Amino acid sequence: MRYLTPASFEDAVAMATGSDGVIRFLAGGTDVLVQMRADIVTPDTLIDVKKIDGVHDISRADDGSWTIGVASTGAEMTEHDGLGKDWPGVVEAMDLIGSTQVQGRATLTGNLCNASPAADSVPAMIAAGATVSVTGPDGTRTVAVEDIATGPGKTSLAQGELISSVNLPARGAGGGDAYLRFIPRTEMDIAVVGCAVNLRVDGDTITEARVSLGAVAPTALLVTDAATALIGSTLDDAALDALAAAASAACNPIDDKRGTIEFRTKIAGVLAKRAAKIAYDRARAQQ
Amino acid sequence: MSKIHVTTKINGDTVEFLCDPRETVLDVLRDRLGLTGAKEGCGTGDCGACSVTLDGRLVCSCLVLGAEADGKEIGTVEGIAQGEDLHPLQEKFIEYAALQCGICTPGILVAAKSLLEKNPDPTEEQVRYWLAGNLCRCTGYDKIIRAVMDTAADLREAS
Amino acid sequence: MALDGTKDTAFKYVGTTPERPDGFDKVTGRARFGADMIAPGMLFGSIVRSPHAHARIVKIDTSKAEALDGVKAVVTRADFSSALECKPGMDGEIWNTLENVMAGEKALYDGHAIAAVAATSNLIARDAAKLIEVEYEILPHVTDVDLAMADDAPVIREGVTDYSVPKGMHPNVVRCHDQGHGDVEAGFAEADLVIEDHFTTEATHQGYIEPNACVATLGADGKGEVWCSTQGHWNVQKVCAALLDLETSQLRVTASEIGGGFGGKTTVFVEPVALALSRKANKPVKMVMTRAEVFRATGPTASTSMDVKIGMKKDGTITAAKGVFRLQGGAFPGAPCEFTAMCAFAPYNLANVHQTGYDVMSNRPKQAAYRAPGSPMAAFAVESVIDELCNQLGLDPIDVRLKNASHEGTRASYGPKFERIGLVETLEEAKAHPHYSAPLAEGQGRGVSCGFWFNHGGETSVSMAMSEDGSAQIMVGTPDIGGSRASMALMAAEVLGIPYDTIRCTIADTASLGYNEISHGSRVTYASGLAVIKSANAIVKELCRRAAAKWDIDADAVIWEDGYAKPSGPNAGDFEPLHIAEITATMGATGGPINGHFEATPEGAGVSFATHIVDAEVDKETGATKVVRYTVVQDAGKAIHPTYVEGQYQGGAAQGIGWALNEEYIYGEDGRLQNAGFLDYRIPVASDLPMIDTVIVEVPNPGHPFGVRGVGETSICPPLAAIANAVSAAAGVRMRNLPMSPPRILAALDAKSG
Amino acid sequence: MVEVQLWSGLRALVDGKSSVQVEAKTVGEVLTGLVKAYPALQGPIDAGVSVAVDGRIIASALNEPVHPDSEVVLMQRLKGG
Repeated sequence: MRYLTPASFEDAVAMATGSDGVIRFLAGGTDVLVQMRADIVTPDTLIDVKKIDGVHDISRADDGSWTIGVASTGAEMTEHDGLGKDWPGVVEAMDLIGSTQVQGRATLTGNLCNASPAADSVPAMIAAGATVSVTGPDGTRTVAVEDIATGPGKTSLAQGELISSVNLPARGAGGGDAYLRFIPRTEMDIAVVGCAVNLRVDGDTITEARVSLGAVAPTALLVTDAATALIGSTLDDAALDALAAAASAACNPIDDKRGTIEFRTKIAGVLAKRAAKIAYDRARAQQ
Repeated sequence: MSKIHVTTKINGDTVEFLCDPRETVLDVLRDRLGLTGAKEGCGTGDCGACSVTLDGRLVCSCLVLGAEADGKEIGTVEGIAQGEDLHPLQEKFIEYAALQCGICTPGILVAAKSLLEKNPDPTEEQVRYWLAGNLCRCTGYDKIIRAVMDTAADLREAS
Repeated sequence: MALDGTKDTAFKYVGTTPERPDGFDKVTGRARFGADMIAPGMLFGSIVRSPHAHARIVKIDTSKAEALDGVKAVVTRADFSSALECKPGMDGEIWNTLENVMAGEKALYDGHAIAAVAATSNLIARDAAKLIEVEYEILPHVTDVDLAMADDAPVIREGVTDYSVPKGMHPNVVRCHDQGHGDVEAGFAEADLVIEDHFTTEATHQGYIEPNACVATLGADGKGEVWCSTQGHWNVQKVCAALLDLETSQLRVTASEIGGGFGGKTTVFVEPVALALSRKANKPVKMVMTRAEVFRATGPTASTSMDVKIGMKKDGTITAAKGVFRLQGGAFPGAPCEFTAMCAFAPYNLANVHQTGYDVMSNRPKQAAYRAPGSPMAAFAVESVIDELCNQLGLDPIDVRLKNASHEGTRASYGPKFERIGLVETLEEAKAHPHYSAPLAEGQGRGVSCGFWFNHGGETSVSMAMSEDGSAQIMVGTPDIGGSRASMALMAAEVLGIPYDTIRCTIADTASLGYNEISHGSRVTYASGLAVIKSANAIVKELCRRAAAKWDIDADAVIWEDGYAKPSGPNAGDFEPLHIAEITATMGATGGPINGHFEATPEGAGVSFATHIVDAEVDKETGATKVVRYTVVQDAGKAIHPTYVEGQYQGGAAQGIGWALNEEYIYGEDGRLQNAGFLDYRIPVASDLPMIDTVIVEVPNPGHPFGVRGVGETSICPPLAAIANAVSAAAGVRMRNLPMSPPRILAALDAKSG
Repeated sequence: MVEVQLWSGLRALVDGKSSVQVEAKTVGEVLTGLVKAYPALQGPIDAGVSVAVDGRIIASALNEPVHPDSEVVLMQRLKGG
């Protein structure tokens, strides 16, 4: 295995396009190293992006939008002064991944590119309307987060392409997001179901909403029916029931060691309600 | 397979080593440098027995490549005591019987020290969640949590 | 053997809580565990394992691995003893061990060792293992206990079944234990309420954090050394010698610090493989299992399928009890079906009782001991039925248990009459504990359960030596799995009358002390402790003799008190007391070194009981359970080091919480283990648990000089049932299958409401 | 003579009896006496037994004494984790 440390994204792209065999990019490494250890993947070339300028930065633009460097860790996101005020759901979702130790390494970008349907940060990013910048041989393009993973372990990134930043939109007034996951223990588990809700209110009425589910389908889902159930409501019981029904209806899960189809389908509805209540309270407090 | 030359600081000392690009910091510490204080319980970041600090940040050394340590500072359990003086956490762990078999102890001490440096007055819940990545199979955690809480109280009083 | 009876005088050292002698090394990282040994020139070993649950090994091609630069040896079954006889059942235990350590004709489970390689680095060894090509003929497999007993189940191995199995059962049923007394049918007829129910538990792993590891050296001269993490190094010596055709005494085995065992390291897995590789390469070989290997190829517990029927009168009197316990123990005989059966009803004084256990083979790794092997599952089934009887009859669960509790003189469900036991005392303490009367919050339930374990004595040797300065060293042969070095030093301090910290206790290697049975059966503080006391007594006798010689009086006229030899009374003479250090300072000139030793198989271990109280909270929307309060009440006989006794109580409870709620071996339809890692084999983490309260009851064991009973194992007997009872109360539905994972709880709630 | 109580799984081997009388002064003599009276007991005894004498479980020591009035119960061999 070759270990390379490019100084720029352009260098990284050149290294990737110039290498044969299995290539992996290394950000936090909390998935790549585990896969190497378990002999699931042994890359021929490992390209460590952490020495590229600016990859550890978390910055807020004048319009209120956020750019998060690809090597920013969960711990750095949690410790950041402003990010969690604007996007508490995204930060919480990242913070739920693994242990304190894993938080010292794990990144949003890695979580996304690992393309696990159960990745915690991905539903939160999708609900938030996040995009990523993808740099490749033909320059840089912007892609919605929900368009990156195409199936378990698979992404839409072409050979030689890598994510060069994560972009969160401006929060704006009356907005709030939340992410909840279900795990059997209190920590150290992979989500059996994850649910993120991001909404905006005007007074008590929900005017915008995005709902995303994780671990209930081959990729994280953006559930428009669930959002529709919320928009125009004051999060009354009828809206919550409609939300839960829409969330459960969107599920296409599998039976596995972590949960059953029935369990995941039901829990998706439960979590959607609970996450919506938190997001709603946060949104109203942001007016 | 060509080896990578790495220069790093471990517990304050400059150390150079050659490693295979696939080797982790844990592999290097244990098999190349003879620093066997960090333990391998899983090799996949699930048990915390290999906890070290990397530039002051708590990490699992099994989830960091040796090559990544170049230019960094690593702190291990071997660096917690100062000379012949144990760190208050180490003393309290012995006093409270917060260890039985002791295999998780190095990782828990590194993690607990990192917590107290960040938060000198943690609640029981904060201690439990901070240490959730450090598995202990012997104690049921009771005495570990008490030892960390009481060390924190002692350190606050002393400062 | 003659025992001293119970000492009821006040203790000076016993019962205090000094710091553990291994503490400093363990907090500084210098303690050396199995994988921490480095031998000059050592190689690293790696094992090739079967990906199939059941397969005939057609061909193994090692040529590519052998050709890899850095590879020094490859071994397969052909490199082990061919002299061992394949015998049916438990008689062939050594052959079974060989078959488990390195597969012969068939791979019997996912993870079964097929070949091994030693190379100059760990990475090369792993790479080489991947180059070993194995051709398999895949056979039908079975991993479930009930399916393994069904008529159409594939046979794991023909001819293993012993005399005890009733005719007509499937050949996978290899042993049966049937026992009882009275007339259960008549007993059920007397009852006002009879409940019969079916229960299952999944296999769990001891989950020790330190993977199995060793460094081994063996030369063509037949002499070898092993450094390994084990609960019993004499057993490693014996088994490895047999598997490699060595003279037992030519193999010296040293036990490292052990990073958790809980029964799981009473076994031998990597040591013989490392020795075989070392013999072939003529270099030391280190072998360290990966975590996945630990889960796939060491010994979990048996999984169970159980039927329990109990009859009760309206006043709470149990009229009869009957249980059938089926244990799946993997691809070899040995599941502890007899212990499950014998422990099941032991807490209760029953006129009519009948229990039957079956040992069933399947395509899983050979089960190994785990803390009171077989007992926790039995308690889960039995104590759940008792709880349900109490609920339906409107009776207090502790009152009912007190009414039926076994005590001195009652006939145990497993046959003999009990000696002095402390079950009633634990129940009374539990009833009086504030926890039992504390109000419960909305959504919470409370459960109680009793638990029982036999404890064990076993072959034991101890040697003790005085130094000239009056300090003492102790050599014991039982690896320290729970702070026993401190307990040994405390007991020696008590007898010798010298301070605790002037005594150093070491775990001797197999070349430095006589035979010692494995540290199992909660035997160490009991058996090694008894031997320490007897060794110290021998030293005291010699010290008195030296004092008598100095004073020129009869040795019988000297007594030993608090570290001093004294004349026994005015008639003996008027001499200044002689301190121990004054005697040892001149020991070379007054008769030679002063040592004590003792070896025996002490047979008074004394059974023990515990009662646990648990409060649990269930989220009825998700099925998630939280244990909110936990109290352990257990009889320790006499707590030598009370803090370490508490540690055993808390550790057993925590492991029981894991077993009850989330831990399980999950096999796919392909017969492969789905969760061979700490991510999906979910042992409790710090944020899962509350503080665990403890009450140490001390009802002295008449079989130990200081009254000690083993404490390590009994603590895991009540939790499964106590938690199940609490969860069932909180959820409002009886939980009969462990683990009570959220999907199971939600499914039970749905079934009830649907 | 000492009366030795057997677990019920052994009854098929001893003409359906629940106990057997043997001449014995030690645990070892109890076992040899049982096999002498009922050779079919050899297998189960070889597979591992303990003997409870007056409530004390003798796991393996054959030299432990038994008396004519002792309560003697044959048990499966005890070990632990």
